[in-house]
Amino acid sequence: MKKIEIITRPYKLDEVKNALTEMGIKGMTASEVKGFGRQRGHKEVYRGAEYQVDFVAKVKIEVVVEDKRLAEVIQVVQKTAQTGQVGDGKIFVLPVEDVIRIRTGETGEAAV
Amino acid sequence: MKKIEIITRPYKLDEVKNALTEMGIKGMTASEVKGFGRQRGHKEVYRGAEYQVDFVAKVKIEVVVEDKRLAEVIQVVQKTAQTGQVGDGKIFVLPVEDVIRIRTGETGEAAV
Amino acid sequence: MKKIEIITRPYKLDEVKNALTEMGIKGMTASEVKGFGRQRGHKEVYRGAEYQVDFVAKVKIEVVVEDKRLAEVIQVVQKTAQTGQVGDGKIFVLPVEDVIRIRTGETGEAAV
Amino acid sequence: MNAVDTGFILVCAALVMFMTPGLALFYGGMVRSKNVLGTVMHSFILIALASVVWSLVAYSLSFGSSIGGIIGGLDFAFLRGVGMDNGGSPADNLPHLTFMIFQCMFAVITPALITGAFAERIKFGPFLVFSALWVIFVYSPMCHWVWGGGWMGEMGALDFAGGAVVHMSSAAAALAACLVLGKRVGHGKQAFIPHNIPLTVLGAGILWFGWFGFNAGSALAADGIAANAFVTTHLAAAAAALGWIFVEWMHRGKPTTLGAASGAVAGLVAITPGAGFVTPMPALLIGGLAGAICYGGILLKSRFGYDDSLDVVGIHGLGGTWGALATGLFASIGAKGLFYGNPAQLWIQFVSVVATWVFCFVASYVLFKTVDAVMGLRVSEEEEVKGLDVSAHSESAYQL
Amino acid sequence: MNAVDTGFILVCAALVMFMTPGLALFYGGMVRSKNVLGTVMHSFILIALASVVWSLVAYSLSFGSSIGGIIGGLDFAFLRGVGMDNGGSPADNLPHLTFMIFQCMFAVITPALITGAFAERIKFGPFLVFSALWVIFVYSPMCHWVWGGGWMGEMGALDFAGGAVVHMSSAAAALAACLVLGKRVGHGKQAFIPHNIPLTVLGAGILWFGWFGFNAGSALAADGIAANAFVTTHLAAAAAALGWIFVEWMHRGKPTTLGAASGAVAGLVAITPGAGFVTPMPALLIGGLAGAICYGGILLKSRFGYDDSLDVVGIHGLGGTWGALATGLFASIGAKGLFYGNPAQLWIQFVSVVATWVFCFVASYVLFKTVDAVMGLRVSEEEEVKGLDVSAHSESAYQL
Amino acid sequence: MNAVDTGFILVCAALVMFMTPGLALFYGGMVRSKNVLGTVMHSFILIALASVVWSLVAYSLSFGSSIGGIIGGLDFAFLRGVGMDNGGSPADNLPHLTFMIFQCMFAVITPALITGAFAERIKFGPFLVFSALWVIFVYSPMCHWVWGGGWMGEMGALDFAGGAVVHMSSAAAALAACLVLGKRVGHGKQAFIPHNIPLTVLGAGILWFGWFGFNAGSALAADGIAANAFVTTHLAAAAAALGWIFVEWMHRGKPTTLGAASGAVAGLVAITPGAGFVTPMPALLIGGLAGAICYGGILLKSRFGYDDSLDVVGIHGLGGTWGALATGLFASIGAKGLFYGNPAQLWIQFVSVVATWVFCFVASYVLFKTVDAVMGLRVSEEEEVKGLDVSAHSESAYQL
Ligand SMILES: Nc1ncnc2c1ncn2[C@@H]1O[C@H](COP(=O)(O)OP(=O)(O)O)[C@@H](O)[C@H]1O
Ligand SMILES: Nc1ncnc2c1ncn2[C@@H]1O[C@H](COP(=O)(O)OP(=O)(O)O)[C@@H](O)[C@H]1O
Ligand SMILES: Nc1ncnc2c1ncn2[C@@H]1O[C@H](COP(=O)(O)OP(=O)(O)O)[C@@H](O)[C@H]1O
Repeated sequence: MKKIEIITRPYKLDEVKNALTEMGIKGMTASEVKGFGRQRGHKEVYRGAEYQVDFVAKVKIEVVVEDKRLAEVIQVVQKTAQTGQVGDGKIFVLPVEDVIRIRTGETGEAAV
Repeated sequence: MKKIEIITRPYKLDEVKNALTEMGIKGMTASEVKGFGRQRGHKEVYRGAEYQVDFVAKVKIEVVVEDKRLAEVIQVVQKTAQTGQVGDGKIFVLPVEDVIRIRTGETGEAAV
Repeated sequence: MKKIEIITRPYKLDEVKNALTEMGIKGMTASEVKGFGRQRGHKEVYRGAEYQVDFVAKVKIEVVVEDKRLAEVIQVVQKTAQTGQVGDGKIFVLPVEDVIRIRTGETGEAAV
Repeated sequence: MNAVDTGFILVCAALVMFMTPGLALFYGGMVRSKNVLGTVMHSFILIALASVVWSLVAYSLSFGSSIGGIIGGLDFAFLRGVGMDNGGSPADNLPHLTFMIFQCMFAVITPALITGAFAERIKFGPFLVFSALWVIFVYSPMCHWVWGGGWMGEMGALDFAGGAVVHMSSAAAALAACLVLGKRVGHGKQAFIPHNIPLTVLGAGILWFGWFGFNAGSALAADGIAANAFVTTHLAAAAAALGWIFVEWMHRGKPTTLGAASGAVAGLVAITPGAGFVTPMPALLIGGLAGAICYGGILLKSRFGYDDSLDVVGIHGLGGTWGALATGLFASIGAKGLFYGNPAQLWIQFVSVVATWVFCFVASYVLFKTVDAVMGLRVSEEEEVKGLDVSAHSESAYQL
Repeated sequence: MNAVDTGFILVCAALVMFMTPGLALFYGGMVRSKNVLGTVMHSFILIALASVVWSLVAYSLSFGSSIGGIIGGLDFAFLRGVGMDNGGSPADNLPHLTFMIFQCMFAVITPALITGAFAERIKFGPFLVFSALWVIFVYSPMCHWVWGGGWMGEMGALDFAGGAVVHMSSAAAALAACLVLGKRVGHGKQAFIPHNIPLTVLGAGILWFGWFGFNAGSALAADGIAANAFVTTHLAAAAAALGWIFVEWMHRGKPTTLGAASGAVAGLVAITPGAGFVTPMPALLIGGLAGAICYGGILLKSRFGYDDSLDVVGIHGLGGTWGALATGLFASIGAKGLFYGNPAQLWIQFVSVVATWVFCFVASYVLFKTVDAVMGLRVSEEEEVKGLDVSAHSESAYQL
Repeated sequence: MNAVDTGFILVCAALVMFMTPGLALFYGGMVRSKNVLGTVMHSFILIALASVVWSLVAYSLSFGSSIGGIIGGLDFAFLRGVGMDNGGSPADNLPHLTFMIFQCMFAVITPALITGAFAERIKFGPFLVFSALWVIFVYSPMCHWVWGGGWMGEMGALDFAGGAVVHMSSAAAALAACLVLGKRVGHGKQAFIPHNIPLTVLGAGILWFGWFGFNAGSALAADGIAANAFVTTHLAAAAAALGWIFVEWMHRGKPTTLGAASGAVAGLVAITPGAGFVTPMPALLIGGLAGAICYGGILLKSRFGYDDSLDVVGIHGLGGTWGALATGLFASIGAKGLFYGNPAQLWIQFVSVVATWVFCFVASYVLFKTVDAVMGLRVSEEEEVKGLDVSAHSESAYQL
């Protein structure tokens, strides 16, 4: 199995979730993160003092999938999250050695 | 070494932490995440407009352990976090190639 | 490619980011986490009732880098984030199988 | 000149002033967190801007000697002759300055109410220009017509504390804003959910508190009329909060906190024109129905498809209109409405409602279009997506 | 009728009204974030509900012509005959409506105080029913007994602004609530930590501010008694905040912000019955001790093992009781206490304390049990774990 | 004795009291989230501490019979002889207690203002000791000099509501604090960004609201002077908010919400000494310039390199000084300034400014040094990094 980590724009979360759900993915986990990259941050000013804020709000979506769905999922996510503007984000693929469903104790692909 | 990612109910955090501490685990890292899965979300209504909230508050606990403790840790976590209700969450096991303790520069198992 | 997960003190975020940027790293992702470890937490008291808070605020920085930069990055991060006090945190190295840039569809090292 | 009334009205003026920071929070809690400062700023800076404009010229246009019942003269421009005694004061029990500053607070909150309609997408500079012009060209005439010796008051229209002057006028401008500015990016697709409802409830609490100054103070004296206005205000707000949550409970299955707060405001709006003219039991009815009517009005919004971000039309427009007509039905103190044998009053109220909506809508629309043509009203899509806090003010609201 | 007093009491009524939104925040900040709206809603909706009930019937039960010193008649039901002049007004310097609305605000905050006891676990509908019944069957008689010509006042019990009527009565109901509803899920196992202490401090600030209207306004005139009550109120709150943090500093090693805010409220509670009867230096003492006593009372809670979520019994029960007895010790203005040669007063105070606790506890217990039997008071465990904001109101407080 | 003024001043006292919780939020929003409770606590506990000190001794030192124009005698210690009638009252239209408590609120907020300078790094115990001493040894003499029959008032210095007594005195102490305590850990390296600007705006709104009590109440009567002070207060605040954002818009490219709030406070500060002496149009000017001056003053801070956490010197020091001098320029009511043909007044104002700064700075510096020597003022680096909420109060502000 693989873990797919998607880092993208916060307002894309719902679209990505829907796209994944439609293709039969049953679960995923999202969190708020701050990204640094080619997309520029912004300036903030408090009582005349300037601060450069380099981190931009992003969302991280983690989905564990069976190996055979990997390519398909990547393709759908990439299409859904893409706007073509700098800052669309990345997809990272990591190996997963095992999965356990806490409720039932099932392991492996059955647990996803 | 392995990284164990536990995604479970927020109020289970303390119990899991205690269970792991009791078996001699020295460190872990937790974060707030939002989960989507079989457990249903809820409806929210603002000034007559309905919104479906599909993500449910979850906690993610990350623990890096030596390979030999893996099975034991998984078992304890699974027992502790289990309620038997949908939404208990998952345990993912990922390979870790190296660990460095920032304070001392120790690496590998000594650094965990 | 490798994913480097750095867990360290929140106020070190900017310094680490700057150090990495200087050595040519183009992107990274940060998030707020709560750490449990050798560093002790603190006591809180509300209307006479004491609570022990074991988790300490930490920041997690995730950077995906080409294999050849791994050692260098680790070294720089370790030096920058180090204070020598308990609680400096850890660096975890995980294997990454693929990277996709959402904007362009580039994959592999080109996408980092 | 009367010291009791002087002290009382000064305190009421302070209460009314406090409403606008309250409104800032009421509105600020309802937007997304990336726009909270932009939204709060709208109300807050209007305390400043509208007060300065008022003191320089708008007070005089409102209460200067009437030019044909249409507008006040410039006699009091720059507060010339507005002093510590009652010389020239429209209320001769009050120092002229006291009367002026009490009225000032109304000229502050009225344009602030409009800001709920264009929240999350207007440019700051043009907003300031529009608001200053609006106080001069829309608020001042309306105020003059009703309270400054103008035709509407002369006609016998009853507007105790500003159903037309404050609520319908701002709602008509809000409607114009929606038409001119269009919808927010993502409207109808993304969820636009209030980011901090406790802030909104706090705002509602402050508004309710300040409204006692608004309505009881409009008696311009510490007398039985003030007491009656105080009571009707409170009971209408109470009934409206219950009315709103009752209706939404039936409709959506749950009573909401935001609904209770919104309902209370709807009731306060609805009782405003009649506070000193109706007795407490009719006030309960006016309020209870206001809760239901405004809830319904907000539902209609999506039908018509315009994007009135924070429901200015639904609450202030419908609430104010209902209140003005209800005054024509229930008035029994110092005037008589339909139910007390005077159908003519309802007709007068109706005329005043129509005139107010038409004038304020048209004038506001023209102002918006003009400012838009000259300066551009709307922020760029990129700025809107980033949020106004950062893009217009270089600030972030929270670093929790 | 007196214009000065009319204006003053209207302003005081506004201040007292503002206390309940303040209480909403004070309580709201102390619960977990999943229950903040549910908690805020309790207080907020009571402004609405209790006011309506008050105007329809409870005012009359409290201040209508006394039926045997037990309860008021229905003379003023639906505010019949309660008008803009002082006809029928218990305070003949005030328009009857002014007196009525000032009292209304007390009938609002009293049931709102109770809500701290059952926060985070009560069903909303049954809560509304209970509260309405409680205002009618518990608050109204208490109010009548003390201020409406009933037996307790006739006996000579001193209760300047509501030690018995407001604080002990709500605390007795709170105790009944704890017994009937039981503990929150996870009580004693999980940490129930305040989610937003700045909100609580803001609430305490608003309460302190509004309490000037509560206590000084209870003089029902802008006179020296009002001035004295104002001063004793302020000094007691000040001393109690210091007293509380001093005791906790000794006990737990640190003075806390929540402690300072809680202490201030404890002092305000304790001075309420005596505000117009004692002089400033005794007020310092009453307050300082109140801080210590209420801190101790809260510690006792875990001994007894009941779950009074936000310490209504500890603060309002103990504070109110101590204040009532202290009035019997220190009264020197318009009445004399033990230390001024009149031990009988202490006895009278003692009797009033016991009678208040017994009556209010029993009556509240019966009401809770009845509503529970008919509608069920407690939310399901699933709803409780999810939090009342979502499960009872379909809302989330924050989207920061 | 006058009932109207009694009622009015009691209400004003309540308004002034409310300013300090407002200040707690104004300041609390500007610090980092780990220090919000520590910061809020400073202001909140001073309501308690300063009030107790005031009632025991400081009121008497301020308003007791003058000992050579330097300090008041102990006639009123423990409020002896301060009663419900006007016996001994400096304002014979008011119950002595009314005058005392109104003044008390000034003695509360003044030390609270200082806390902005040493926020995020002072120990709590020593802070309490310093503050109590400061009220006795710095505030009381200043108050006596200006309002209690002391030399500064006798000299003819104009200070309507506390430019010297409140704002310059606290700013001078703030400057001393910066010198004695040094910079915060990480100052100049890390970003010290406000953690909750809506909280700060709310605080500013409460301050503005309460300031009506502060300035209009300083007329000590509900009369035309009060009306004038009310109007000048409002217009100066309005103009200053606009002035500040205008200057920063030019300088940094954007107008900020924090700037609008800061500007309003700067304007309120600047009009304080002259509120009852100048007319509305000069008030606009005084305010508008105050916004620009204080913005500039804050920029200077980094030049001098001291760490005045929340800009007490920049806003209260510069604003108060400018206001005092401006009073010497623009006074026209009950006194004449330079522009009304009396250059001597400007000189007198100048002398009072210099004397205030010198005395308050030196005395505060000595006090800080003494407390530091005895108890140590500064928290350890570890505690500072952890944040004062946890390290000094064992609390966390938020569990959102
Ligand atoms: N090497 C990296 N490791 C981890 N996260 C990265 C890396 N590079 C980029 N990111 C994440 O991806 C986000 C988008 O990257 P950016 O360079 O701004 O735009 P784009 O993906 O369009 O090239 C960043 O904000 C950051 O969160
Ligand atoms: N494929 C997946 N990848 C990542 N996270 C998942 C995946 N499936 C489930 N999760 C996480 O686990 C949580 C619980 O899953 P759910 O299906 O609701 O219940 P259960 O684990 O009892 O079957 C989800 O809320 C989500 O955070
Ligand atoms: N085995 C582990 N797995 C995951 N995170 C860990 C582990 N051990 C430590 N951490 C993280 O590293 C942080 C620092 O560890 P700690 O033991 O306190 O200090 P040090 O790194 O100086 O030895 C912890 O707060 C926790 O977030």
